[in-house]
Amino acid sequence: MTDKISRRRFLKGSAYGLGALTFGAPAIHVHAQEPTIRCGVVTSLSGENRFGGNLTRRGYDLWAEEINKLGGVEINGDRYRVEMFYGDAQSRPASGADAAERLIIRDEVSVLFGPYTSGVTLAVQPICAKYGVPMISGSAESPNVWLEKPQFNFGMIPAVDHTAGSSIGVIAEATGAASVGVVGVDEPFSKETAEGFRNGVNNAGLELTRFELFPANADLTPIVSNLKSDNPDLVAVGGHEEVLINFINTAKSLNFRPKAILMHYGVTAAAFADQLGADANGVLGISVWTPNLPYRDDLFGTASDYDELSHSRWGSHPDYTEAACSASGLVLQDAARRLGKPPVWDRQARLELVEALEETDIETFYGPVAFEREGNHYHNNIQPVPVVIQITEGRVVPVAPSDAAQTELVYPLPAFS
Amino acid sequence: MVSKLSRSRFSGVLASFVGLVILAVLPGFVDPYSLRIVTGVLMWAGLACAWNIVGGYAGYISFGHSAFFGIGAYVTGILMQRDLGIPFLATLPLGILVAVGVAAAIGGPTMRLRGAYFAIATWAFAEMLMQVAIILDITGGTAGLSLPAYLNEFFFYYTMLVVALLAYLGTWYLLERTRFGFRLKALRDHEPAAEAMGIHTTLVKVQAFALSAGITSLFGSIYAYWVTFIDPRSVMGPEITDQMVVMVLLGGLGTVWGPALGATVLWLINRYIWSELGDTTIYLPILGLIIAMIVLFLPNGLISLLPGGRRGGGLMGRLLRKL
Amino acid sequence: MHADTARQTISRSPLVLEGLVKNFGGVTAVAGVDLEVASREVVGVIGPNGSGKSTLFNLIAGMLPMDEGRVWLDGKEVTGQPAWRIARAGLARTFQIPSLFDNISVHDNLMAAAVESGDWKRAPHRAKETMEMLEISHVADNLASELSGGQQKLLEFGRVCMRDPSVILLDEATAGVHPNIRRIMLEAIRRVRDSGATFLVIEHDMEMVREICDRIVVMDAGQVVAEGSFDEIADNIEVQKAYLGRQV
Amino acid sequence: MDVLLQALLNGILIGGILICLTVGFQLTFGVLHVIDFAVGGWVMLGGYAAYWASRLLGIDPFISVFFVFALFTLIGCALGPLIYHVRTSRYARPDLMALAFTFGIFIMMRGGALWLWSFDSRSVGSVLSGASFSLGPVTVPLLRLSAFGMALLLGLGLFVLLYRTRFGLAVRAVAQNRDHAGLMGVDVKRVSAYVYGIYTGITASAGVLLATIYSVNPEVGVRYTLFAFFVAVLAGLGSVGGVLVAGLVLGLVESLVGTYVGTRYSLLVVFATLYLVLLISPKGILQRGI
Repeated sequence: MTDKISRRRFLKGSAYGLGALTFGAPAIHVHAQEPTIRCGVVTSLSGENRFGGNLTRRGYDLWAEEINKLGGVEINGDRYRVEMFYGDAQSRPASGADAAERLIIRDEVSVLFGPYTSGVTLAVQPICAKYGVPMISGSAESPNVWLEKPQFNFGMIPAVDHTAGSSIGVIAEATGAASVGVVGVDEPFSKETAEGFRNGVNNAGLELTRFELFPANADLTPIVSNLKSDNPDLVAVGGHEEVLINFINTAKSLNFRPKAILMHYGVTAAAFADQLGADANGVLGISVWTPNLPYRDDLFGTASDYDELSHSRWGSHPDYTEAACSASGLVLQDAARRLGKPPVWDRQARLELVEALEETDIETFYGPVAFEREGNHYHNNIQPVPVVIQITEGRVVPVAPSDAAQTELVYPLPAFS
Repeated sequence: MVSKLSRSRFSGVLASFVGLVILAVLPGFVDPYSLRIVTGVLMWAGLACAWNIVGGYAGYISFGHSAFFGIGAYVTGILMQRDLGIPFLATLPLGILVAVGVAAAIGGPTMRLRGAYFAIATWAFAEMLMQVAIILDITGGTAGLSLPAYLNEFFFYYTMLVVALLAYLGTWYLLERTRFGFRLKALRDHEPAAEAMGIHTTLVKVQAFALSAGITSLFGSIYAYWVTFIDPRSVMGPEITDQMVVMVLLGGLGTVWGPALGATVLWLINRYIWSELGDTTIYLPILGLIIAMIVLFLPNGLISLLPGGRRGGGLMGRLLRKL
Repeated sequence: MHADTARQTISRSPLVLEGLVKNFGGVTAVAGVDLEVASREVVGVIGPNGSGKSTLFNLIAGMLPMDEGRVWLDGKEVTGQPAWRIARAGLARTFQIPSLFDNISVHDNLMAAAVESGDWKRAPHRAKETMEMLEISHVADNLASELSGGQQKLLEFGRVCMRDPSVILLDEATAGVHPNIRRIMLEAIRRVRDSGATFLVIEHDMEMVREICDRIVVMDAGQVVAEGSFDEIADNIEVQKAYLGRQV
Repeated sequence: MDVLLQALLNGILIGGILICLTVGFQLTFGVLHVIDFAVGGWVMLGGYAAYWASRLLGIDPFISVFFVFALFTLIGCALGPLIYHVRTSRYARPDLMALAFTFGIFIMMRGGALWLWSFDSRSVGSVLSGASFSLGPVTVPLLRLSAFGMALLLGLGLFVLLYRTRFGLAVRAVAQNRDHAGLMGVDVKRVSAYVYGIYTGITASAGVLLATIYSVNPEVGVRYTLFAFFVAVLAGLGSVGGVLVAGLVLGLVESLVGTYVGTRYSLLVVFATLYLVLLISPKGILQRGI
């Protein structure tokens, strides 16, 4: 341990002086007695996407803590502890790339846990390819991440084009809503969500009263007023948590209450209901995971066990992002077991690990995980079935489709309290 | 006097030579991550140099340079898409051309504004352009553009190095050794008096603006190919400009080498605390504190730490003499 | 058009002004000034504060747009042209408040003055000569902002010299300076005149006016109220009126 | 017609929000000549103060706003001398160094808020949250109306302060000419510190209202800085009256474009308007800027 720290100190300290840049010695690889599985987390801890970024980190950390309680990941009967290293992508692609290369070179991680947001993911993917380091993205929901067929990246959550569209049909079926207004923030994920909603409206043969995107910094009163004058049955909003909170506040202040409001992403995070209180009730969302699902695994137990564990660890109930990120660890665990090689993994071993990851077919508390091998969702896990949830008494409750529903979907919504 | 001059010139040449050799062989001695950081330093140093032409030499504080960075990035990004497949190096002149064209077109009317009005007008222009990039289809909108990945860190290091060196040498020659530099400094210090000397100030300002825009665009192009992914926020957002401005101010406004010093120190501090303390976000307030402290204690920029640094040109020689 | 050709055939004087008028809002600062300055002549412009002298200079130099009137430099009309074009046509000026390039050195100030005129290759040599003539060689490397008030006046005149102009407008070139600097300035003005330049000078210092001016123009309320040699002007009742007020 | 009326009202009320953001900034620019990057940071901190007051102590934002004003005025008065020091020292370009200084402060605020108060967006409830009344076909949100009221009050208050008090006289003297004011016996440093304090107080109070209308998180300040700068410059720097006009113009542009052209283009048109107005009228919309 001390060896390693002093080596890292030496490297880091020296490399920043001009002298070190000149004479910087090639690293002498001295490892601690017991090899560990070194994992890097590249995610946006700061910047505009810090919300989702920090949630992903919670998910990854929870897995690492739990597996280390058991002594680590089991490979060929031995257990190897997991060490986590972090790189803040600052919501900027270039910082994400910096972080990935730093984690791989300086911290010598063998696996990356992927970023939040597609931009950073797309900038990190080439670096993974360069060093042959597999990356498991607990939260990359933009479909364009998978279009490039990234060899080293694996996504846990079905891309949003896969989830958003189908849910509109499900809701229409459950409620009889006939007209839909779709709006979304003009930023990658939210825009794709809105487009997914639009496709869903068209596929379900519903009336699309409005499709509009708006800039991230714009005031919401114009768009809410427009929606109000259209008065569709269902309003679907693509945005991140801040915009969704602002949307509800603005709608309430303009006394606009459609029969149903559907949102994605962020409504399933505990913070949403926590911040909006009673106003959050009745909002519909899409989730690929809820604590009520009947899945389980050996590490976390059932989905509801995970929910409790995460709640006691972080003080709030997890959403599907956190769950998917924790499940990323399970996927790694499983692939490492099948790889059957103890760490440290060299490039060859990592390439074999990628193959092992491709063959993943496991069941976790998060649900079944298997990655696509071809098509537009290459390396994306599209096993999870999206369910429609509704915020009820501040909790996330599945309401559709009928086989997953726990309570009746409230429709139309009562007036704001 | 004469011997002193030639001696400082000699040591300047020697120092430059030693510096060049170090930079040339550096990739053989450091790991790829360090090289990435140094590549970043070179990029920011080059950008700071470009901004300094307008901000430091012409005295016009532009908050809109991210527009030109974005233009370069997008020209390269769009032309290198698979259906067009234009080679990287061929996109560079086109990026410069577009940036210079835009700068020349808006420079005339915009540079009639002064001080904060000019600053905010350029910022508004950059925000406008970013909105355009968000709305257009050819830019990929907010989903951005992925470029074909070229995973050769040496290529990017040496490209940045060559372009940054050319930027600095070009700026040094143009601004410290030719009439153009005198014209710029004259209009910076007193525009009516410069006009009274027969200097066509509007033309000179626009030339400086276009030159600065061209260099900025060049780095935008290289950035796009290097990072392999661009979107409106990351290449046209105000953070790019803010970084350039602060690096120049902390390095030494209106000096040739101040921006290089500011960019180097600031970017290294930035990446260092980011990597050392990046497990939590405590590094952000620390970064802010460091910037504020530099302003409080080094009002003339980091370059004032170096003897005689304020004059800029002779820095290299003086540095060497000190050793 | 006719007047134009007529004027050109009549006079090839370095500086000709015809009917210059400038209003600021409702106030008339310059109310119809005609003036012709002959080659190598030094004409002094005197008058009380607010009589329109500095505005007149700004009109000639193209720094203010004029409402009416025309200006010829060396027989070429420059009316309405931008300041830099008029400067390139052969006009140089100083400002009432020294307008140096503060953040560059004395030497560089002189160099900056020569960028648009003359032989650039010879500019360093000429800058050296100019500094010697004005006795400011010892501060060549100082920033302009570090100079004393008098030295700043000298440097501003030096910048004018570097331009090799045919017409020079001096706005209070010696106001409030040390006698020694005044002497240097005076000599320099004479030398520049002898080498072929024409001067229009705003001056409050009557000693100075007497020593260098061939002819004197008195302005009041934007108009030329008297013209003549120093002695003629000294006795003139209009001048006393202008300086002492209407009640005389 | 109904849509138009609602759009006009929305625009005016957005204008009110922009005015709240900018009024204090305008005052401090007029006196200190500092382009304060941290303006959005003060808004953000004010919002957080209201959030914690509401969350921990159960105080409604409409009450805590007074405490927030007092608290941030004190903070501003404490920080003011430092800004003044940077702005008036013998630096090569003190105005720019002051800008860099506030830039550093702003990064500290953002980073500090993120580090201390975590990453999520906070919504601040108040008695008026969600309340509205109908005026014919138009729905008037009370919170936004109160922000508009605050904008008017701030404008009026500043007018009274500047033109009807001794302190205002001193402020105007300093704004006219720092050196002359000093010679006339005005304690320039103290006046500047107070002005900075008033500015931070006003801006943080605006932050309280904005947090109730929208929400607050560590990154919101960036957006508010942008809009405060833009409104201030459109108004003509230092012109408090111009802020009222400029805020309303930008608010109406955003709302009308959003309603009739498409929200996607609203900010594009807002920024284009700003840019073009500046080209035509270089000292701000009323030509009264310094």
